[in-house]
Amino acid sequence: MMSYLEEHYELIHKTPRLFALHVTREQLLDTLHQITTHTSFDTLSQLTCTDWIEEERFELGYMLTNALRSHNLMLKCSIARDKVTMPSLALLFAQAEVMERELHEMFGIGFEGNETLYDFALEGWCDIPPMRREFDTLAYVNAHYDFREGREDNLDVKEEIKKRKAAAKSAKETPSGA
Amino acid sequence: MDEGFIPYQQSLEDEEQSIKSTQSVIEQAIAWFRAHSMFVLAYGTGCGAIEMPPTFTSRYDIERLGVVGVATPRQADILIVSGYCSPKTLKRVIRSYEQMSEPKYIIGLGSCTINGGMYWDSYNTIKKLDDFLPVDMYVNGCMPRPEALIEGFVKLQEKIRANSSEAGYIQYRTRYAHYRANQERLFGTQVQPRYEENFAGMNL
Amino acid sequence: MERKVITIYHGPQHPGITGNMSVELDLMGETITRARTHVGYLHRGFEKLIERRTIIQAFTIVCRICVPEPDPNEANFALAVERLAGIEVSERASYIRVMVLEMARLGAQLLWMAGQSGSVGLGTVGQWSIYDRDLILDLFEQLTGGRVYHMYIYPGGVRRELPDGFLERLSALLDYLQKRLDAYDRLFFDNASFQKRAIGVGVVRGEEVLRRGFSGQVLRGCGFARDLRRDNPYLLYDQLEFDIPTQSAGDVYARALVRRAEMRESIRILRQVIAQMPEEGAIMQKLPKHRKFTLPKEDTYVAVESARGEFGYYMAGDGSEMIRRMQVKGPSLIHAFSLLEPLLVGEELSNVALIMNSLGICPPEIER
Amino acid sequence: MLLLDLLLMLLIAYGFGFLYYGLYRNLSARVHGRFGPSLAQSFSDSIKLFVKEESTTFGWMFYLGPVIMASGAVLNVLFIPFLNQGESLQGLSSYGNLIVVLYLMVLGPLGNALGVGSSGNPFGVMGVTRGLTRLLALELPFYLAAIGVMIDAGSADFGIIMQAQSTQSNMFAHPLLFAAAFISFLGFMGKSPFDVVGAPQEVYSGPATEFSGKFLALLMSQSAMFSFAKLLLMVNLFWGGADHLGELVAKTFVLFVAATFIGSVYARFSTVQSVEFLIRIPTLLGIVGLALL
Amino acid sequence: MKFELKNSLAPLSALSKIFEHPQTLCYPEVKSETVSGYRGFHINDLSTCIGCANCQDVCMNEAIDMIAIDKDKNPKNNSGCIPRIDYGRCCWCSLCTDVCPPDSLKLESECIWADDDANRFLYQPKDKPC
Repeated sequence: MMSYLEEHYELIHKTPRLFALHVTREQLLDTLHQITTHTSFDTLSQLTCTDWIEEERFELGYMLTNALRSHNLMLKCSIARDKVTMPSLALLFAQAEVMERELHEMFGIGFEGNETLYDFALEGWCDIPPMRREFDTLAYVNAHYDFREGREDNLDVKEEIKKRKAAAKSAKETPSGA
Repeated sequence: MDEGFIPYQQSLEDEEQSIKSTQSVIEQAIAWFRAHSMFVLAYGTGCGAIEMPPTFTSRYDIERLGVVGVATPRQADILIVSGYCSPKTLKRVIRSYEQMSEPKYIIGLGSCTINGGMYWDSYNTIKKLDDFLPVDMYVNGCMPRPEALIEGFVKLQEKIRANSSEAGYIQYRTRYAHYRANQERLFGTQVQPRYEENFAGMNL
Repeated sequence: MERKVITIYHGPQHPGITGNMSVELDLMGETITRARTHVGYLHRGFEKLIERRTIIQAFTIVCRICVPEPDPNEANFALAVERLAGIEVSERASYIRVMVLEMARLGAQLLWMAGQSGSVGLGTVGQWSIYDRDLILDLFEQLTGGRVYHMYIYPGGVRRELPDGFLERLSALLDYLQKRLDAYDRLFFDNASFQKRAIGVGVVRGEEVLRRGFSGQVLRGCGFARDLRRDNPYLLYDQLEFDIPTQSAGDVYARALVRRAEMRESIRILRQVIAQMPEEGAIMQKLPKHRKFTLPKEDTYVAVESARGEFGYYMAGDGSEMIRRMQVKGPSLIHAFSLLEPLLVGEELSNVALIMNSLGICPPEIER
Repeated sequence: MLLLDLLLMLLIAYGFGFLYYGLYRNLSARVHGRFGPSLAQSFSDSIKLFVKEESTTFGWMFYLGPVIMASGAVLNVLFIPFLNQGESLQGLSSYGNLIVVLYLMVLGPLGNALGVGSSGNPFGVMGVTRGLTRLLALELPFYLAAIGVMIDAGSADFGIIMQAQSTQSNMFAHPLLFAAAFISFLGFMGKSPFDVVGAPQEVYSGPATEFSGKFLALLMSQSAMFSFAKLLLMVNLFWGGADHLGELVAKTFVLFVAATFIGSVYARFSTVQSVEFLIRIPTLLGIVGLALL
Repeated sequence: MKFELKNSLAPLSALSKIFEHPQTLCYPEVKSETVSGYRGFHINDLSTCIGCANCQDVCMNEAIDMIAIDKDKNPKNNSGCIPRIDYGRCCWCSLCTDVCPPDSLKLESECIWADDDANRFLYQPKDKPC
């Protein structure tokens, strides 16, 4: 099982049972097809997306596992952060349909061929997709909700220490000066 | 602010004493029956729903106090909002609360209903439950123990027996504009059926 | 004659739902023609909150992801952080972690039994099993200081030493639970009316069951002995011997029998842990201050076998003290959509609660 | 004099109905291993519901539904004699016989269907259709047993039926007929495994989904009196009636405890399964019982 | 499905439970004894608290406010502030008690409180020597 992957792709050995390999958006479908036919990695167990905002890319992770559930293979595919759609795997794996619906709602990635991209968790959401790094959740909260009053008498400990030191120092000088 | 919690007990007793003198015997009897037979709506809105099975089954057995879970809002008196509440859940909670027949009460479990709890900076949870619904009793904890939940019911029973005039359901009618404004701020204007049509005729 | 189809919501407010989610059913009479699952009622945006918290702060929020069984989340989070940061955990701490995971699994199976028997109207089983689960929570209270949310499995070990006399109380509880399981066999698993309701309902069979990513009792119910504790061992499961119970029928009753045997396996594992637990060994590694505890620019995937199936964590660090990205995939994400919706078509309305409990669908882990 | 007798019977049925309902909650609580509420809990529940305001009404038919059900329950109580001889507590049994009572038992589900039908709540309608299909299957063994008792006593009148059992009550004389009647009695009392009508995990509480406040209180009271009437019917047909009130309470209590305990340890059949079960075994028992008469 | 008599009568064995004593903890009448080490309400020993706000820094719920104290209990308390916990935010994770340098902030096992006024949940930890 490992031999096929070794020669055809440059494999990264993360742990004895976890491997990773990079693939571009165009090669994704036929790499998946090759892997599922030639090796026993035939189950998609997770579809992840990491937002590397400073490198201007989304890194999609297709987590494959074999029929014996003993090894995991991570297919990592980097795409631009907007206006790029991915091919949908809903026909290859039935479970991919919901995962793609979640990523579509949370990151705004389009998946061609997946008709059920309606809302997954948020109802009537009219802001940018919330899991993108540029979405600031605290700003959204301060705009839409307000907190309970009664906590305004919070003091910043550092100023207090400085104030007390200044007061202590001035107290020491005034008796000498007076 | 002295230490710990202000002793809640005697503040309720003297309130009860002052009200008891004005209530007639029948009103006290009705309030007693209302306090000793509470139907809770079977709706686990948040993660506090995990502490309701031990409370309603044989370990803590809240049926000793006359509390029973019922299936539909029509038959329920009490709605337990157990923990955090996302706007999607809040719409269903408000709809269920408005379907319940009066007198109805709300118990807010955990710190998420008071000031946002540990999801205070989450974009999808409400921070103060009493912006949107009149809460009659808060139970403290994350997640409150079954004993704390029973303590909440015991204190709610005292409050029901005190038959105080600013109970939750009366406030929902009198200050409905305040609640409605907060709800519309979150959901937009045309979502909910306007609750006040069916109490338009009543004397508030 | 055109049959009238009405759409009802087996909605979020329903005594027969396993949490806060809803299934939209198109009914012809009482037979379901189409089912669609709606979630999102419990979405709190965990992964967004974690990007605003340092690692030790994120540790406390992780156990709130799945309410019936919080401990696999804590174990997953700790294992992933330890793999990325390269922290070694002592053997005694690993044994304590295995003990906590198996106790949580027993509690979750007892809670499942309450839900499953409630869906067929057997209230007595639920009353007994939630009482027995509460005895386990009492032990958790003494061990970790919390009933449901333990916040105990810390990256680098566990937070507290075992209270004295804890292992004796645990083995006493195991003997008590062993007797209780026989009482449950008579009342619930061998109950003729439960068998009549459960046999032949919600059948999951076929070869492509593996390809569709199912896990836990759904696989073990139709003959595939898949369990991450033995296939892809983590913590100390390769040093403990236990077997993976399977059934072949693949229906609700088969999954119930699998869970019945798994409860006895958990008791067997816990007995081995009590016997082999080393006396000394640091239970906690020294970690830097929480503002200076950073993860390298690396990513990894860790999976733990929870009471309902495979719980996978993808975690990526980016050199700062905050986690760049953590994505959680619970078993219910796959079971509630690509398995429940086709399974309900053609079923009676009275079997919806039965099947949902049998698949172990727990909504908070679907949309987090 | 008759009016006083009727009022006394209604009071006894109302009191014992709620006492048994409270006892049911206590006994099943003890099987669960907990204390359960006080005996008068169900009574205070219904009083609380009386003083509550209904949230919605769906026209006058919605009002009439519970009224018809309550009238069915009340007539049932009045047409079944409490004691097997003597003047008091005979009610209207001299004007009617077993066949009238069997007919009146259908009045309840009919009122239910009318009231819930007007509310249009899909779960309520589903609960009612379940109730009617289950009633069809329940009546089959019960009527066979009733016919057997009538043939054995030679008449449909309660007095004669109870006289015929003075030597040996039907329960021991015709055990098969009693078994068939007892199984369908479980269904009439709404005990598991036949309590599919108002299954909360499936159809929200079935027919009672839309009723709130005073309707619910009326439903609770009529179902308490109706269950007492059914207990009474079983005692009169199969246990030779009762000479005085104490014996009546003892016999109904035994039957009630048996029904409660069976109800709390069996899972619930689905509608189709309960109909299939009732057509096979209880009906077979009834037919064989009839043959052996 | 053939009709097994054994399975139909097996559940009746459950009725033996009525002879055992009920297993309920009757809370309002019988207060169950609290477990030592249970994470309940905060207590803060003002004689050792140095007002360093480590607890405020580690608390991700921002539940802890440092407020000025009137009577100066601890001479070494150089910021003159002590922590006050907002129980509408706290999740009882006890990270604050782990990072407290003088170990003055602790959690007692008392944890039951219900109140109908939400503003009463700003909790001033009791001053108990631990």
